Amino acid sequence: MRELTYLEAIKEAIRQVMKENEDVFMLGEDIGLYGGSFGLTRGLFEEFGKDRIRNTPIAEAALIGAAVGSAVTGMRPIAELMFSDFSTVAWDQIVNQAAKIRYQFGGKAKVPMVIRTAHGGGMGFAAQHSQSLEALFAHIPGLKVVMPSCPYDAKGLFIASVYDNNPVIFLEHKILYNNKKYSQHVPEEMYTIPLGKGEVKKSGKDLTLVATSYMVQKSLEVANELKDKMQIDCEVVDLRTIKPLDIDLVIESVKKTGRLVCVEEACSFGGFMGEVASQVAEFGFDYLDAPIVRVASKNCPVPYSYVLEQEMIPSSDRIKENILKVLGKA
Amino acid sequence: MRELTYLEAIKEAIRQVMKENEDVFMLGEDIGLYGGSFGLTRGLFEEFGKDRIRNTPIAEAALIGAAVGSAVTGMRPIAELMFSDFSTVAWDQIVNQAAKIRYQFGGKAKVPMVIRTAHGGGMGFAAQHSQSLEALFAHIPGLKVVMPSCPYDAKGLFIASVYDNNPVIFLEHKILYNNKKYSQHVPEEMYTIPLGKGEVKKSGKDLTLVATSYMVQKSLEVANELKDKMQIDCEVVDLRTIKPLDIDLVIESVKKTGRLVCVEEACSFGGFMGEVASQVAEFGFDYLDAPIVRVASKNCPVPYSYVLEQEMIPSSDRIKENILKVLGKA
Amino acid sequence: MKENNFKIANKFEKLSRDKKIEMLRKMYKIRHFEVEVDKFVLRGMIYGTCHLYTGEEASAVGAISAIDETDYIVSTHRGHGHCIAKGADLNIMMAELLGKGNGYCKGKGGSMHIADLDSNNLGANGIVGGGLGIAAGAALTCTLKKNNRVVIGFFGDGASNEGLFHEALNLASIWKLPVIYLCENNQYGMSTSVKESMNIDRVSKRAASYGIDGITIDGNNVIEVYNTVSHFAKRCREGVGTVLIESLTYRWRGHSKHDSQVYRTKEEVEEWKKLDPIKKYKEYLIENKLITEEEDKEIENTAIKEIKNAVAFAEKSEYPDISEVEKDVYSD
Amino acid sequence: MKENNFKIANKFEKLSRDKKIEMLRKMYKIRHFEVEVDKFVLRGMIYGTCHLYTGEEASAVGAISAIDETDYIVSTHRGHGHCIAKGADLNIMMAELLGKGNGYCKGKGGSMHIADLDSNNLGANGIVGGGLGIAAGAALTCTLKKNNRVVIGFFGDGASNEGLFHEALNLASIWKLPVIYLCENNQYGMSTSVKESMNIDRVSKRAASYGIDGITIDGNNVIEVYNTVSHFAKRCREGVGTVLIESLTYRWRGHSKHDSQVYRTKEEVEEWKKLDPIKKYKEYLIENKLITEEEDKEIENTAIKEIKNAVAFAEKSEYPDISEVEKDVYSD
Ligand SMILES: Cc1ncc(C[n+]2csc(CCOP(=O)(O)OP(=O)(O)O)c2C)c(N)n1
Ligand SMILES: Cc1ncc(C[n+]2csc(CCOP(=O)(O)OP(=O)(O)O)c2C)c(N)n1
Ligand SMILES: [Mg+2]
Ligand SMILES: [Mg+2]
Repeated sequence: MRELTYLEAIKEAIRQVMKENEDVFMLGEDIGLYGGSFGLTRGLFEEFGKDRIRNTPIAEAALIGAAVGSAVTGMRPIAELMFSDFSTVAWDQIVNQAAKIRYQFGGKAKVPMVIRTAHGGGMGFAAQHSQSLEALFAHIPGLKVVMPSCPYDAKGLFIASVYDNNPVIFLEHKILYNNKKYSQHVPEEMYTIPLGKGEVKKSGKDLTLVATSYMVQKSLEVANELKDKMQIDCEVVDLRTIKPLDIDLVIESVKKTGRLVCVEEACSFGGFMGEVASQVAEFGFDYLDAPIVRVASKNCPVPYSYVLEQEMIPSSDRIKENILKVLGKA
Repeated sequence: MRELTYLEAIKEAIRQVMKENEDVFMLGEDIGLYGGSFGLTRGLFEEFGKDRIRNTPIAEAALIGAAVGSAVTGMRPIAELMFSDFSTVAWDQIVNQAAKIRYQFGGKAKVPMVIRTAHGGGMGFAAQHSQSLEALFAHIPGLKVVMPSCPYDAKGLFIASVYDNNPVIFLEHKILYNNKKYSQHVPEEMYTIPLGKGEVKKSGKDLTLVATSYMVQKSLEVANELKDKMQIDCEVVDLRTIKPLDIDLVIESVKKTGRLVCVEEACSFGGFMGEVASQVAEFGFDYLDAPIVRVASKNCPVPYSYVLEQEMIPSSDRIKENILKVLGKA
Repeated sequence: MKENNFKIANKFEKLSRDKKIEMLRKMYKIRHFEVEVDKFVLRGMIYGTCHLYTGEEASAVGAISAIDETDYIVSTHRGHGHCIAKGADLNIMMAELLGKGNGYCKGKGGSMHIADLDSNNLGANGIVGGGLGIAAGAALTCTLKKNNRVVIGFFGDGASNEGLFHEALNLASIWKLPVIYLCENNQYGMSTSVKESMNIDRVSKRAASYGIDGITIDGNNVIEVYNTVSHFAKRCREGVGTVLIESLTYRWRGHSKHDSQVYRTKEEVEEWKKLDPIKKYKEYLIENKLITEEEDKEIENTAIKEIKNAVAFAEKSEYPDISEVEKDVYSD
Repeated sequence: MKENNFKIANKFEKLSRDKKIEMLRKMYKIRHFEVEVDKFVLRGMIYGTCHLYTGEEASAVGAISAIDETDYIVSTHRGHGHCIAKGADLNIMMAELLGKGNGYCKGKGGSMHIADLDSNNLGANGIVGGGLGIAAGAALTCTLKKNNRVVIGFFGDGASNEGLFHEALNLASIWKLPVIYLCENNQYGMSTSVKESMNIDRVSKRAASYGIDGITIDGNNVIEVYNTVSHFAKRCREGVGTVLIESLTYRWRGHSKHDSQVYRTKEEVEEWKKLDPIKKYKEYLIENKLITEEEDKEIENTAIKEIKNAVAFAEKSEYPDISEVEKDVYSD
């Protein structure tokens, strides 16, 4: 069975939807001949030409605005923001335009567009190229927010995102792109994974680990290790999309395990897991046998130096310690 | 004793700091002769002149950028964003510049600036002029976020914000500006209220209501009514600043009451109270006798029509119902 | 007032009498629509805020008459005029302003967000300059779908200082998008005079940054606006691409609901009122024997009646049901 | 290559020999600094990314030599050259690039964020165009404090398409701020040629939007850069206000750490390398008998030695202690 990396899976999804549907096109910086900052669009320019793989000047607000305008008038644009940190430059177009147009026009417009962008740290890109800003997107009604953790999901979620009739923020973790360790069988045919459905990536009975994106992989590693070495059996829930949020899946799991540790890469303070934890504290309170613990990045901009960056971002050790603490074994 | 409105209190604070400190100046749209969109700066232009009350073109990114640049080089700018929704247009300058400069430069720069801006709904300004975006600001390390609920606090917090050596987002609720119902004795002399300290606005023993900004006023009204009519004694905690967050005060209160209802005007999903609730669910879990409940706006853009807007924003009734529910009396 | 050396044909001349009269009719509708909105404002019935278009009628009507129904417009916070000119139903507009459930946005948008997608009006915008990229995007659809349509992107003098103005015009220029950027220079962005907000005398000079045509016209002369937009719409359809038109005009009323107008003199306002675009056009039509004085009166009265009907319609319409509040956030 | 009709005095002529040689020295330092950084890149020792300034030395050195120590600069992601020209310590810079605790940012910033506030370098920026408003703000401080200082705001050709470029230049123009906007047009924004990203041939033409001076100069000619910046710095101090200088140059290396450079030809690169700014300046100095061939070699060798020392210093420096991670977020 063929295996694809995360990057290859997304690229295949783009190629397939673009072949299938004439209304789909891409726009972004250096996505043409250059093939995108992470090489993800390499070859697409040659395949689809400059009209459908549109290189833009460095002008994020206009490029997102153009995506919105083309979406409202019948296209299905895929806009690439090179780094999710640059969404800030186009923030009004995302938050006040793309997200609100449908509602403020009384439901009479549709804005089917995808903003795909590389996010997360761990590669030494420092404060302005490493953020995990999903909590900001998730708070805005009108947006959907997708955070695939593996190649299989990435492909299915991407195709679903393109065919969704709403603005979708598709957050791709740069650590996952080319790491063969996470390569996986990805079917060649097109398939979709519905937005708003999480998945139990590993079932277990002792404690629920809920995570997103790359942190799902880290959580799985820790869960497997704890199972092997300590007979602690964690369930790992991958939210896959954080908006809509599959809180039922989380509560279902907590019902079984009684314990919840939330793992995210964003800064802890005001991070998205606050929403997950609060919903569980409200709707799953009676199932909880222990405090809900969040493991997230430290509350600072992402530092450059490897040692500091590793200290900031949740490590396997940090996840492990917190699991043991919640289980009363620390 | 003289009483001031919220707007008058902030204006007095601006006048006093500007008199006291030459490095303080203001910049913003229509803040000159016109006196600002809400009339808050009326008279200041005449008093301090066009150099220190600087009218800008409609260019939020440049105006915030200019504030950052002047702050780093020794001034203490007060930048006005007419509506907090327009922060989106300057988002990069706030999130990637103001907030990160100090850290990414290894602590060698200071960015003492205040962004003051009108936020919140309830006045029919619809989707792009009514948002409560505090959760977005609060998630960004490097920013401080202040949300005064009354004239006395507004003045003291404002002066503290100007003298703080960090970028402070000062969120003024437009409903509070001119409503005489909330007028209050405000001392004429200058005083500061430290950023990061909440206050118990009404003490009580049955349940803790934690709130921010205008929702503190609503919570107080409900608490007083419940006390009078039903002998239910709620404690009302005003966070005053959400970053830094005085979580100790909240937990202290929950220790006493065992019950927590969080009230905020922002959209519920991904709102700031998720952070408060999660911290309590983690660090105050053992004190909790009931699920933590959040009362917040519905998850939609702010609608125009009065009936819809009132339905969206937490009403006294909604707060009351949730209190009763948590107390098992509903 | 034209300052550039464009050879612009008098396409207006060739219009049918009906079409010429229709333009007057629309101008009257806009004028009297705002009269009634203003009354609502005074009666405290406009929730939130709104921005009246009074005095600028020639700009919307001239420009929009010069494009087809299938063409798009992107409007601004001061959008009533554009909306009416593009063919919106007055009843439904007025209902929206009162926040009624049968309004254009089901009461969810209000004045700053009216959109009428059926007439290809992509909507007003509460963010100054917020629609400039959207206009480029709509034009991009026209290019990609090769449907020969064009877009007018309206914006104000104030908006021309926003970053997106620069980004959008640059994008439109390099992609030769069929979008006409039409700056309604009414001399002020809220309280700030163009003299104070930019260091040049003409917004149209900014065309130099994009290698596109830039032209300043008399925005109170509906014929000049019509001819200019016709000219550039044709060029857009021929693939020449974008243009920056600056239409000089004036807003007669304050910026929004509350405005003491300390920033300008009564005299200035009176001077501009003398250049009333409706009066100018009406006189032209009478002089050229296209209508009589009586016909003019009748056209105006019909407009007034229609607006009164719209007011009655709006007033008796129902507010939306509160169950509507969380609907329309997402599309299926 | 100058195309505008400015009367720019040859202030360079009047510089002392030392100062002239100092400029060469700085250019060599920049050149060889990047040589060593490149070696680190190849050895995989630069974490994240970095952007080499090789080939553009005349721009930073010419411009910064023309202002005073007390004057400010705002730099870009391609900031090593500006930083060295403004007088940064090479050891501390190199330590930062390796993420060491004694680097300029204590290892927290890296290449894209080096700032040296002691030399009034307000720092590099990872956001393209992100510093343009900051430059205006620093200039505003100069105006408000009446300290007679000026600011150079560096940015790239690509950055000139960002909205903030427009907003900041407009603001600087109406407030007559003492800021020199210096566009280092190295022909590409990452992979995108200026020909593709704008519809005009000269970034400097954009000055027309702000009613300010705009000038295009040979950015590989350090003397021309020096004289031009001197001229406009003086005018800034006289209160005339901002200017847009476009300095034509070329980056010899790929955009950042990984770049296969498919977007340009080897020939083009070779053509530009012939215009090596250091060679040009060195030859001028020799021709004018300011230095000999040997002195030139010695200057270069000294630079090389200093850089090698910096490398050694950086390599033996310690990584920051992990307890540092949450420090420096806030100031007391
Ligand atoms: C991004 C943004 N900044 C500021 C405002 C507040 N505001 C609304 S209209 C307006 C003036 C706009 O001026 P102009 O573009 O000339 O249009 P006009 O009102 O004159 O028609 C301002 C400042 C806003 N709505 N959006
Ligand atoms: C807002 C933003 N958009 C995109 C990028 C990615 N990026 C980094 S450098 C660069 C090219 C910049 O071009 P230019 O301004 O000409 O500077 P140069 O690299 O040529 O020196 C790009 C696109 C970024 N860092 N920030
Ligand atoms: Mg205007
Ligand atoms: Mg460049």
